[in-house]
Amino acid sequence: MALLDVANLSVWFHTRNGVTKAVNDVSFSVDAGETLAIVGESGSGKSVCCYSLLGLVPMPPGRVEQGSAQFDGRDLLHLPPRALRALRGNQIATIFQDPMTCLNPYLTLGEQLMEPLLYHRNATRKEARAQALALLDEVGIVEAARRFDAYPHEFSGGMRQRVMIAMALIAEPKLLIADEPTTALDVTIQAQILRLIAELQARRNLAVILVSHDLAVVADIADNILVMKDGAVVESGAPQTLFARPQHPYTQRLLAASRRSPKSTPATKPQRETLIEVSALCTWFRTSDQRLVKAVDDVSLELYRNEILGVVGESGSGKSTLGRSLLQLVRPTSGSVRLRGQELTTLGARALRPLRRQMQMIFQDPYASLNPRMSVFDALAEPLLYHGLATRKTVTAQVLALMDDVGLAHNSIRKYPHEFSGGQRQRIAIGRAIATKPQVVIADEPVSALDVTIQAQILDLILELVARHNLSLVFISHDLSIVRYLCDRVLVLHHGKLIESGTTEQLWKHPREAYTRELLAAVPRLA
Amino acid sequence: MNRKPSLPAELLPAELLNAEQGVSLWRDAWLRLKRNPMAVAGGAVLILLALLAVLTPWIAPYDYRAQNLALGAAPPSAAHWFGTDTLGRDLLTHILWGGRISLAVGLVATGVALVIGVLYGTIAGYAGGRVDAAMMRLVDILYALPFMIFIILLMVIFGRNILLLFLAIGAVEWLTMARIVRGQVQALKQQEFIEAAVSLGLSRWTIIRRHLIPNTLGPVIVYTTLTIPSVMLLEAFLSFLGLGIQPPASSWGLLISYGAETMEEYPWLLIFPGCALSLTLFSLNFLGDGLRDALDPRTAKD
Amino acid sequence: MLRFILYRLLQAIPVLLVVVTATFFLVRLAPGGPFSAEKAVPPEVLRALEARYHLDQPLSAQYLGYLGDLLHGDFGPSFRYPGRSVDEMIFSGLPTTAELGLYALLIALVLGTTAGVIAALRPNTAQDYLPMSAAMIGVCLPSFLLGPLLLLVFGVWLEWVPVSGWGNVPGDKILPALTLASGYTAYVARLSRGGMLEVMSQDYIRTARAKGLPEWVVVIKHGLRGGLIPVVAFAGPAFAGLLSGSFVVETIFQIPGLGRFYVQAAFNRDYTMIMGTTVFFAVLIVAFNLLADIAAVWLNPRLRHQYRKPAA
Amino acid sequence: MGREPIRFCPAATLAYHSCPDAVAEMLMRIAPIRHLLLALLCALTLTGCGGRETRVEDGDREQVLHWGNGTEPQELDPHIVTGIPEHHIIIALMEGLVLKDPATLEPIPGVAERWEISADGLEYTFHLRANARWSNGDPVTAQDFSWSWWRALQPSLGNLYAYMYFPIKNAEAYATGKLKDFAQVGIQILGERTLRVTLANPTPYFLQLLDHYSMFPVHRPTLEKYGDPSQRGSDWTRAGHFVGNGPFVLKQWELNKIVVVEKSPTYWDAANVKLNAINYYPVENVSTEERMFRAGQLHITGSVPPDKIAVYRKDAPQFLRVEPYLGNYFYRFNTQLPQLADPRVRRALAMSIDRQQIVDHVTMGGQLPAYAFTPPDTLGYTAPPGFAYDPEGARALLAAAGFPDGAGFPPTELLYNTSESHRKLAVAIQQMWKRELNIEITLNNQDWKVYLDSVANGNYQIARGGWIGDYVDPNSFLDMWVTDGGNNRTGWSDPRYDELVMRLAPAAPSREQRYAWFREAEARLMEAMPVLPVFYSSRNYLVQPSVRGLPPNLLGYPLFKQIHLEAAH
Repeated sequence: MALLDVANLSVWFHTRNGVTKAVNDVSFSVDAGETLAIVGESGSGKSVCCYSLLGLVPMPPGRVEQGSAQFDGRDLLHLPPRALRALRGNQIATIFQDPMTCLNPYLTLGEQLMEPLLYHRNATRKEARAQALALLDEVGIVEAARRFDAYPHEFSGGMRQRVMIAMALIAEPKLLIADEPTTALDVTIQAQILRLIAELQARRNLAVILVSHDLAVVADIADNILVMKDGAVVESGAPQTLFARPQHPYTQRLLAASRRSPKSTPATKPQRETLIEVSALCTWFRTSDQRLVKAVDDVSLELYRNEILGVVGESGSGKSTLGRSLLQLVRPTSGSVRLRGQELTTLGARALRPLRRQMQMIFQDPYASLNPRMSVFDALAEPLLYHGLATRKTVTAQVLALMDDVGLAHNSIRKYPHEFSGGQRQRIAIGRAIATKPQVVIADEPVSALDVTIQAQILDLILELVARHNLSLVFISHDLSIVRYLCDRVLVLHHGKLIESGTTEQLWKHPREAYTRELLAAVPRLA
Repeated sequence: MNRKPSLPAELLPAELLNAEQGVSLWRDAWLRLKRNPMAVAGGAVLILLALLAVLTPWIAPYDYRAQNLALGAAPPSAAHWFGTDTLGRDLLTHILWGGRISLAVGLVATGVALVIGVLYGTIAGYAGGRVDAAMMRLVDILYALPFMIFIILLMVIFGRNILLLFLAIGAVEWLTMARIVRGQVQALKQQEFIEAAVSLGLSRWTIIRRHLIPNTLGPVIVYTTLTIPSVMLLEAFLSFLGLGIQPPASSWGLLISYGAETMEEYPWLLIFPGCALSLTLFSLNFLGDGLRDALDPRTAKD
Repeated sequence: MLRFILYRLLQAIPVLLVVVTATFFLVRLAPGGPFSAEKAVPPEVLRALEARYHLDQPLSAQYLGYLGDLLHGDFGPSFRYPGRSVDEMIFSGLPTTAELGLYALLIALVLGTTAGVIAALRPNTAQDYLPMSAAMIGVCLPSFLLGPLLLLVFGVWLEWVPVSGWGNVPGDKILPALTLASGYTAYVARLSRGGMLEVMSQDYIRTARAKGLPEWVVVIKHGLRGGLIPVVAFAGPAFAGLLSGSFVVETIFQIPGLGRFYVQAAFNRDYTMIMGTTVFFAVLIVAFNLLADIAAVWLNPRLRHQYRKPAA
Repeated sequence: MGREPIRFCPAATLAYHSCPDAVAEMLMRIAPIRHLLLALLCALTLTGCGGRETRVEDGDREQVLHWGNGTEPQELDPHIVTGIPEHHIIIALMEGLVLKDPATLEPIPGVAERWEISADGLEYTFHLRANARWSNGDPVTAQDFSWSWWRALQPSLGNLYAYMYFPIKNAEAYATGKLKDFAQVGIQILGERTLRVTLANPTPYFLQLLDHYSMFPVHRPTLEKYGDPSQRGSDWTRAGHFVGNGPFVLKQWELNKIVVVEKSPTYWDAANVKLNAINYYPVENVSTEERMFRAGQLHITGSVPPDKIAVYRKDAPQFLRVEPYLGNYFYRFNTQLPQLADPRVRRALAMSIDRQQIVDHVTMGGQLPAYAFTPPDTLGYTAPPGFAYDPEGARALLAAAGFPDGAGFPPTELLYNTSESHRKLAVAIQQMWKRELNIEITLNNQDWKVYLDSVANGNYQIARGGWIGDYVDPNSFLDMWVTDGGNNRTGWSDPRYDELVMRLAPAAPSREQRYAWFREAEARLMEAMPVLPVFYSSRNYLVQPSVRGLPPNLLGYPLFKQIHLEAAH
């Protein structure tokens, strides 16, 4: 008998608009010391499957239609709420995807860390604190005692995820459910966190359910893999067999998406016409406590026509600030930015406005970068009408044409951003960026919030649009595998400084700097 | 409750799903509003009240000046459905006539406050820095100036004028509105879609009009529905002081304040105008909630 | 933080100066002097009175004289109550009004937040509609109506509480505080409902639930703090308003507070009293806006780093 | 001794009979479950009679009178204050030469145990009683009066009632600064306890003036201790500082809360003072005051909400007092306006008001319809009616003045100060004018001070006014309408009227002759009608049955030393 034995689990959502079978007849089991990976894209039901075990699915509209989940001899699906609550955080712990939003910003980390002990073990605060400090140490938080009373916002994303892990493990659970624990993190941090989970599992003989959209991520640590699509298991097995002989087309697609090839040699050599010329650009901030942050420090670069230039670096390396400084969304402290010879840094807001048409941006978060109260039509029509690229009569046709360009169905013209998936939203954002027929597009991590399969689609869309519209693209990313797939040249930023640059293949094969090598090593690879 | 991607988004009415025409937020809101029964009921009641107000000169059972001193305050009867006041005037007639004033004041004065407050708050919040500090200190100053003196001066300088009343009330009520909107805008302007709008090359005014203001509507509508009752009661207070309407004309606020004085002796003088006011406010509230939800394409939130 | 407070206090100086100046000249523009009465005042008496209060001097001299006194904390003598100074009257009424305002604020916060939280836990059900409708009634019932109504029921009919007074008999503070709080309670209820709805849909609430915390801990400890932020932004200016708006309640319940002076001074054209209460009120507004901002920072640790002192 | 205080519960009687009745009536129309609700209401009201002793019951036992006193006293300095609430407190704390019998308003001895009046009525000699004492034990002397009156006449003090002294020879000249030497004012100290006052004219009501607080003595050492006696702003009137010579001493004065006076041991007639203390409550809101009375917190109120009078009259008449009052209610005409310049128009407006209806159904407080200006039986003077309610005649007059059936009558505005009762009356009269004369009068209300300013500057068309006599004599009502009189404000002027009131009446050899001059004057006033009398005032207030020794009088004047409390059996 395994630690957790799930049989024929079905969870359906009953809404006014009908029934959605989020999880349909799923069975699996996991034993102590084992890792089960559930892989699938957003909406495949992998998260609902886990949350239903914990009673965290909102009911209504959700309902467990059938099945059983034997955990330690008890059926989780039929436990009264109080008994289930006693198990949660105690026997079964959870790590969530986004450590930025999953920690309570109003409570200290220490307080949140101690809570499972205080409520499940009736520990005194003193005991709980001692135990929490020891655990923080174990998950690699240095100076834990000093930072015990710090608030989440004072920590980086990786640190927060370590805290989340500590919080999950503090009550010494038997089963750990990790729902996309690394998706929101940089590749380098991702590797560290995965290693940490593996270590802790070995040390404590944990059962782990690892939920992810990326096969590459789970490849190394999973004992068993479950591939889900549309609420059902399409394939399962050990990684070796699964990777070697994927049976289901969906699994094959997932694998393909995770195995990115280097960029094929461009059909046309980029012309050596300089579009943007940046020299000695510095963008410094003074925080309100008067500390000086040199977000971009003495960076010089050129962007040529029809080129895709990658900018890589970790969070905080200044790559986003560089992108915004190019567009004058953030005013640089010194240095110059020239768009086809026109100096931008000295222009006033009004004078810049007509030039903005030629330089557009695609933002990382397709949720935040679209006005929630503007329909697709509004969002796409606005730049067209504002810049006089369309008239009231032609605007609908032009918007529809743009939607064709970015692969959105015509009947979604009146929908609002929240009605779309992340990938579709990014398509809208891309459509908005190319609506003004720009020459330069700056894409700031446009796919890092998306599932791998969607990432592939969006990247292909970008490549296609670059070719079709003769765009020059600055592509900002922390993921070298994507950069390799997409870019002609790459710049590496570290602490605001440009430390290395070169063509993509050159950099990939012969990195000069240790930091670049570190970045490369962190990229998860499928065997 | 956590919202997961697997939960299908609140689906739109069928006519929207299949359309390939772009329409404005307002038209969409209207279509959504029509599907909210409480909001529709609220709106229907308001339209009915507005209709009654417009038709009052023809449907009021009595001349609003007609007195019957000998009758005095009489409880509801067949001749006077809502009873009569202490001068023997028909209460129903006065509620009908008073509705004209109260509805007009409620809507116009709140409208004035809404326009000034939203614009001022948005500009202050969006500009930030010194401009914001200066603008908000001006709000502080206006808060602090003695209201009574302000009213007395208005009365003396401009005489009695119903438009003046609207202005005076609007001039007071916009302050809080401006504060609320400013807070909203400060949070909104950090969001990426504003940055996106800047990078599209939109002018500041366009950004304020198209991107900021529509996103402040939720709290603004909630506050507006709370403002209308206080505006109506403020009207009564100012009319009592002599700024505003003069007897024998009346308003709901005035009727209620007179009714409050005699609630023990002649409760109907309080109950009926009170019901009229409450009915309006509840309708407004339901309509406001519906409107707020309709204007927010995402799921309903307060 | 200290820098921030100092900066805001510095801003208060021009605010107060403008308020003082504007009020000083506005009150003198209003027709009807402080000494007019139904029975005609003989001209020689009027002259004597004006000389006594320096009203016969040029306006500029009066203004500068007033500013000078103000710097010494001297609001001058009341015109209406010749034996009393404005300072004395303000400080005699202040403790009562402050106490009343404080109770009302507490009631508004406790009742309003409770109603808002209850409503937000099950939006669009009876559990939501009921407290929110009650809140709406709270807005509809102005204090000049609610006060007498409560008094009639609990004071006159049931005789549970006295019908007037403040601090004479235990229990006589309940009704005034309730009356003053009613409108504000409604606002707080709506605001906290909105705030809680927002917060309870956050990811960290799911985390708290996944930790197996009892639901009340989830709501109170993890939810309430964030949900209260809009309430705090409202409560600062509202409390200043509560103090000045207590006029009606003080009159109905026969409470010796400050609110009555604030309103009556204007009607009596008691220039010094108008100035005194207005300056005092302006100080309150500045102070409470500042307090609300500080409270917001206290509630929301993310704002704290903005105000932290630079490390040495 | 050992008598159990008998509980008296006005709340139950009243509440049961009045309000729930109205509510019940309501319910019967709208609710089928009325019996249940009625029962519930009755249960609610009847629970009223349990529990603790009320303040009134406690007061009855302790002889402490709880007095509803209107507003917070502005001051307690008799030479500065002007209001009725201050009056009620000061007459408990101080005493003039002469008191009034509260039943007849005839002068009775106060500090002066007797006095002589010269045959020509110009010289008054007062003999002060030997046992008159200040509350600190000092004797009250003729010097005290002389100094106090000197002080009251100091221009710098801004005494609004300085004109009360003007019958005294040269007092007016001194008070207005025309005369610098106080010795020439007709006040002479003939001895420690003898004071002679010389008048400019024989003034039949002079003894009454001596009971006005503006002529009360003040304690010189105390005033000089706390500041300049000739300036305002001294705090000698605070509890602990105050030294008076009345039956009570000031114990406590808390702003907007309470004034407490206690029986004075040094008062010459202390043996006859029955109350141990009086608590004055500054209750501005009449509804609050009425609730306090009903809940047993007050022995006596200053007024009754007009809408409650009928209820009390019907259900609890034992509490209600309705008494005539030395005051009237009128509308001033701005006689400078073209449409109001014609006396026929003014008389038409006066004759078209049905005053009986107004006092019966609008004011409802026992007021009397007024067809002349001076209230009837003012010290034996009753003016003949100057006109009658005659809509027909009014229409004829208006037509004769050029406005047949109101045609062409310009829009005219009636001004009143902000108040519910003024509003109600104005609305009723507006409608009567519309009905009888077919003229449109608009209403305008202004804040009190703005209204005063408008009326004083003639910036009105028709304005509401009211007058309360300072003393019981027709002069108090008639001398205000002389040409350019400070309180005239109508622009009306009649040389014969001035002569009658200013010259002939003061010098009249007999009361009959004097009243005859007044009657002629008043007839001229009503003929010209610069002022439209509406009604003669009344005082409506509530008194607990335990209050004794409070007879009705025209001035609403209580003699506190006669009042005592006797709990009902």
